Amino acid sequence: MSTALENPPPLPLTLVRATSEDTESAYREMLRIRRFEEAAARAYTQGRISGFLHLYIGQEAIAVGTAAALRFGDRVVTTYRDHGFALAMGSDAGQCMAELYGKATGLVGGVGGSMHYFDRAKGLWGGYAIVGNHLPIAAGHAFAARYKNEDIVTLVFMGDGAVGIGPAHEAMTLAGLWKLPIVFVVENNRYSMGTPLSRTLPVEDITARGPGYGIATDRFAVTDNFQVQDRLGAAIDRARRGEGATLVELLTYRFRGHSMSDPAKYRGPGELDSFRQLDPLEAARCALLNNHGLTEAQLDTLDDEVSDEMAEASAFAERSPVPDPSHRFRNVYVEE
Amino acid sequence: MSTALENPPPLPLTLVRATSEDTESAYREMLRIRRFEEAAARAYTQGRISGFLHLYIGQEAIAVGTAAALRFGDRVVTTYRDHGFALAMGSDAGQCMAELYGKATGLVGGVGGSMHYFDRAKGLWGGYAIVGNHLPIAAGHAFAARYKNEDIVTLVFMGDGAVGIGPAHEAMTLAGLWKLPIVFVVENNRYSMGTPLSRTLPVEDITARGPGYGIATDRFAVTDNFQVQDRLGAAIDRARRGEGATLVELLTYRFRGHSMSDPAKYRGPGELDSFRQLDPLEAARCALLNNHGLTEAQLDTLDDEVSDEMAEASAFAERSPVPDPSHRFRNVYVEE
Amino acid sequence: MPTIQIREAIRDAMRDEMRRDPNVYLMGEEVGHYNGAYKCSDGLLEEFGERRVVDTPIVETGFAGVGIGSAMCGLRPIIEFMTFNFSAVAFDQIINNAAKIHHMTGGQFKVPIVFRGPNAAAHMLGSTHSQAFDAIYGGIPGLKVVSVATPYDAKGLLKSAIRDENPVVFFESELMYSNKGEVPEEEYLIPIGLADIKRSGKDVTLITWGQGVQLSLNAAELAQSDGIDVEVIDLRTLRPMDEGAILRSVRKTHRAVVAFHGWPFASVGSHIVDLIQREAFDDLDAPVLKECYDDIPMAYAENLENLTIPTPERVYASIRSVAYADH
Amino acid sequence: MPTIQIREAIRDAMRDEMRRDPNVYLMGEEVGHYNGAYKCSDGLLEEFGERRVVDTPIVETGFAGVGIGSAMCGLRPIIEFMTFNFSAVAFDQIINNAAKIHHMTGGQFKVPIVFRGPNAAAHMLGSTHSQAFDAIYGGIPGLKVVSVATPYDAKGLLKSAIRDENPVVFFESELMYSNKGEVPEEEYLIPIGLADIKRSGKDVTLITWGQGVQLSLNAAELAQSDGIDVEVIDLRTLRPMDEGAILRSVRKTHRAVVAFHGWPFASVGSHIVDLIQREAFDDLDAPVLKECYDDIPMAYAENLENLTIPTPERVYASIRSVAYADH
Ligand SMILES: Cc1ncc(C[n+]2csc(CCOP(=O)(O)OP(=O)(O)O)c2C)c(N)n1
Ligand SMILES: Cc1ncc(C[n+]2csc(CCOP(=O)(O)OP(=O)(O)O)c2C)c(N)n1
Ligand SMILES: [Mg+2]
Ligand SMILES: [Mg+2]
Repeated sequence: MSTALENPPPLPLTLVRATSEDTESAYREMLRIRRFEEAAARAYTQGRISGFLHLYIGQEAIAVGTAAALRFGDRVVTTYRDHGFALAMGSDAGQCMAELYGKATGLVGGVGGSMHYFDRAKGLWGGYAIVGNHLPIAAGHAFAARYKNEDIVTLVFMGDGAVGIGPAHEAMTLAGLWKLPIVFVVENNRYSMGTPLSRTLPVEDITARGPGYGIATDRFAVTDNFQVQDRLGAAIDRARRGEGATLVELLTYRFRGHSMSDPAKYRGPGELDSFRQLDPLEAARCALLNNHGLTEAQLDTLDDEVSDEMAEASAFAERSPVPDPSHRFRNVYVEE
Repeated sequence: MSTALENPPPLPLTLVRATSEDTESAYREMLRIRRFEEAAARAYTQGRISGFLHLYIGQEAIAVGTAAALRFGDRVVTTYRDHGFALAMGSDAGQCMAELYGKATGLVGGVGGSMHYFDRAKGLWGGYAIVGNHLPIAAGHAFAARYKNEDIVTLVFMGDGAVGIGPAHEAMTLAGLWKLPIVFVVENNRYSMGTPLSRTLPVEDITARGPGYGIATDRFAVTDNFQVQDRLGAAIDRARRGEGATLVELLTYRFRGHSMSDPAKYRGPGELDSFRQLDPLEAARCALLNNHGLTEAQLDTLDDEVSDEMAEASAFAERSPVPDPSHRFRNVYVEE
Repeated sequence: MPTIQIREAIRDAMRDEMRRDPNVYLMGEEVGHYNGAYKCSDGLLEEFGERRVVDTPIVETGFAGVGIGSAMCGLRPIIEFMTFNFSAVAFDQIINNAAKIHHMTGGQFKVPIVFRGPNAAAHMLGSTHSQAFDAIYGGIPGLKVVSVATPYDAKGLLKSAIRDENPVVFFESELMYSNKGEVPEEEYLIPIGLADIKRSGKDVTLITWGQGVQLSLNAAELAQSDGIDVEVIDLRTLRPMDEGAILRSVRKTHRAVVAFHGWPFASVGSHIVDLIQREAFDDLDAPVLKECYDDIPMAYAENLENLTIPTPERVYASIRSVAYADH
Repeated sequence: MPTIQIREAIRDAMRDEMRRDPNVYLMGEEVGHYNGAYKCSDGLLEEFGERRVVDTPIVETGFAGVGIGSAMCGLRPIIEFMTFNFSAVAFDQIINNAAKIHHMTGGQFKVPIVFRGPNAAAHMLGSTHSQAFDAIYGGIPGLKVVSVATPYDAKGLLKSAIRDENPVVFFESELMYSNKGEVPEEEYLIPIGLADIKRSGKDVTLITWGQGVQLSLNAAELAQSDGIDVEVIDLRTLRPMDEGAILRSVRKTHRAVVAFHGWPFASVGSHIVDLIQREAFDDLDAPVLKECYDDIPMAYAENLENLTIPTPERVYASIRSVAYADH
């Protein structure tokens, strides 16, 4: 497990090379996710949101880099830790927040909650809560693209804890056998709930499984959104060219507990702080200040704008109506 | 896929090096399995046996080599293609045949049939019919040996068609993670039912999966029982020394269809004949005749003895009673 | 009308629908080059090729999930389980994805998929290969569940299942694939959710489906021979259930028996008994009885299996009992 | 008697049995270093170490199978499912291996194992995390199924389950883990298969278990307030079921309602209704009614979830109905 550094690292090249505009908008997108989740966390502790709430804070660069690497029409499938992808891919923050509140105006009408964000128009194909069971589903999306001869790539994300479960194996087996246009991305945030990698992985390098499936691999520690965009972009292109699937392992870290109920006592001493120094959001912020000449004041304004958006999202969720009682019978079957 | 040769190959070294006694007894054991199954096949076509009947003919050297490599107390877990292991490990041919007939004197009292041979005293721990679902069970046997600090190794066999299914992945993940004293053996007989490897395996070399689980591997085309005994013996020793699991792929071939109902029309032209030339039973026969100076007459006598044993086994099955009607309620729960 | 086997009716239904809609495809183990373990897809690979008749490795969770994921994209997969016993390793995909995706996505996605294959006991296959999944899938909201007993019903209902916008679990039987019956040349559909009176009678209502249908008709014959006129209702669909057909008949006969292949506890049979006593309590002249498997794993031995599975005689005894014929 | 929470009663039962028998061990996700996702194994790792309190990766089929395989070797595993919703991915191991191995090996092997964890809906967890598996596992011969509602019952029954020679599915609930009750210091066992009358009454029999128990006691209070005296029977074990306790009560009250957390179709509730009308037909003065979840996937939204789950008021309405209190 790549241990973190004492002092902030020099800015990653991929970040340094990016334009001011790209860096600023990426920073804004990452900040939107963080502020959204901070607002959600507050609402949760105030009892306005219930159920499970899994925060993405610390991993935002992955969703933002992914969104930038996709083409319109491409599909993203992920786990219950799905807020980041929704916001990065363009879902409305108000609808996202309303879903957490279980309101009729939510992304899926309040029936799904935090774990089941789906926004088809934006390319977000969910939002699944049974570990690993979305991987065959994603392989099915890729199968359909091939069947219909559509130029669509499916990206499916999973946690480090999901790689041992059977459905992951079966999905990768079929993707390798059928050379499906799909990218399997492991967001290795070092823990599955309270369990560190050392108690879940027989081999530290998850991509060592690739050769068994005949699929390409890539593995790296996430430094910034542009790096993610480039590296995932290469895997997406490979899939688009008809060269089959790739298994990508991203080393990342979550700054919050597994879910709101987890105090995360299992971290090593200083572990959290050292990883905070690698926070891609902070890196982007440094780049804007040091390399692109933005001022603290400008960044404060940007932050205010984002915070206002999220305050409005919360207000929207608050004032939205709960679903009509009759709606619980909706969508059990397709109403023809 | 190693293609077969035009003419019988020179005798394999492992076979040549074996003593007359060992060669003769191994030949006898392999012949017992073959004659047993030929008798079973006849009974099946005569309607005396029903259900599924999966023959092991062509793969006998694996069971015989395995039995010789085991220590008393070691455990063998296999699939529905289990007659060979039972006979090689010392189960009574009469009881085995009676099980096929669904008789009270069968190995498990007639409740299991061909697919569920279990003979605990002989180290045969089954006999499972759901593809792959015996692999976690076998890992559990290995877990128990470790837990109780017993010097016991578990060998678990699966077909080439089983390596893609989730339970195989989960069992190997746990075996690798916990360094369990177990050997996973794939009997690659080139087909899962009517489907050739090319339509089931993303990568031809099944042992390419080993590194992903952090378990050792071995892979070879089966030439004779002694070779199997040596190579599996090495994996068993590794497990016994506490060095963890091994994944072994054995390239073999079944001369009959998947089950009695399968005409096996899917074989390539000449495929069956070319593999027959590699029949380990025939190799042992040649060795006895050419290297150990046995005469055709002696081998005929041996064959007669074995055939008599199987005729008696069939007669025993025939004359055995069916289970008492009340026995269907037995063993649903443990009678305390 | 031509007389064909159930396996041919199933094949014809799939062929018709695949010709009609390019988004319909068949996937499973041995469905293509082997033409199906029970030959229900004979000739389909030849006609439609490997793109639409897809042989899979033995990965039920994998290909069930691929089917579901492809259905979300507008395809209409037919997933064959070699037998429903093997759906147990794909259970999560069926109950948590197929059954719930339309609901949990707020209607953004549909899952028009058919899971089909033989269900319940065949002959001497042992405990793991002889299970009925009627109650298990019947109990899951979001699924539709069909169980057929004749070539005519098999073809008409499978075509409807393939066109249905919802996930449909479609039960067949190894024991019935060779059963013959008349099937019209011309196109027809049988709506999901409609029971069929396979024999009309006035004294006792015998409710059944799947392997229970022939069993029940035989039992009705026995009853007729001593003057009890039995009405045999073939549910054909378990979910949604044609409750009206059941209740109409019971209100006429005041007596009912349920006969089916499956275990008794929390069964579809229990559900039907519950329904009748709740909705027709005052019409009942006798308790409703069930005839089904003994509540035990199926043994391989032929004599034990035959004792575990309901016989016409056993069903007939229950008919006599509800008719108080022995008083 | 000390008053403790259900989670403590469960922990104490496991600790007692692990102290008593070195072959008993606990395995599952987060059971060790995290002390259990719901803290039901608090302190066990500290006392027994990693050999006997085993944290696993997320591989339910894998560790369920390892548990079964180890039980065949004489160990007595307690397998914790973080919730039973996740047992769906281990379904085949439970129904085809745990439930059938003793039978299919002709009695050569036993599988003394406990699968335990929370079952049915908690609070706002959505459709995949709110399912009741009572009917699904209750329907499988070879399994025993227990469902507890009080600390006293939880401890006494879990100890019996751990000592049982058969596979036992043991249902708990996130919603009840903090419920308190008195539990004696000294050793006691509650036999599997015995119901408990949680409230005696003479007018209506209310049969329930698990999350339904408190619901039913509350409904009984409502009924009492307008003079209907309800007897509340907590089954505690679903398989084998204490049919005698149910029938004795119904023969006394002539009226029955079944209240539980779960879907209605082919449910344990249906089974109980079937049982009562079959065995006590002439004693019944009214149809037996069920109160349970609506037949739909559970929505996340709090108001929809509350409407889907039976309330004391809904159960009370059924009580009034079977008592013809509205006539
Ligand atoms: C099959 C299954 N088992 C258990 C759970 C409970 N669970 C939810 S998330 C989680 C941990 C997953 O960790 P990881 O895969 O690393 O993803 P992360 O939460 O770190 O993003 C567990 C055990 C589940 N949802 N599904
Ligand atoms: C989960 C599951 N799916 C399907 C089957 C039906 N089936 C039985 S054997 C078999 C083929 C297995 O082939 P392989 O693993 O190569 O073993 P072999 O028969 O060649 O020894 C299939 C598909 C099954 N028993 N279990
Ligand atoms: Mg993780
Ligand atoms: Mg094979």
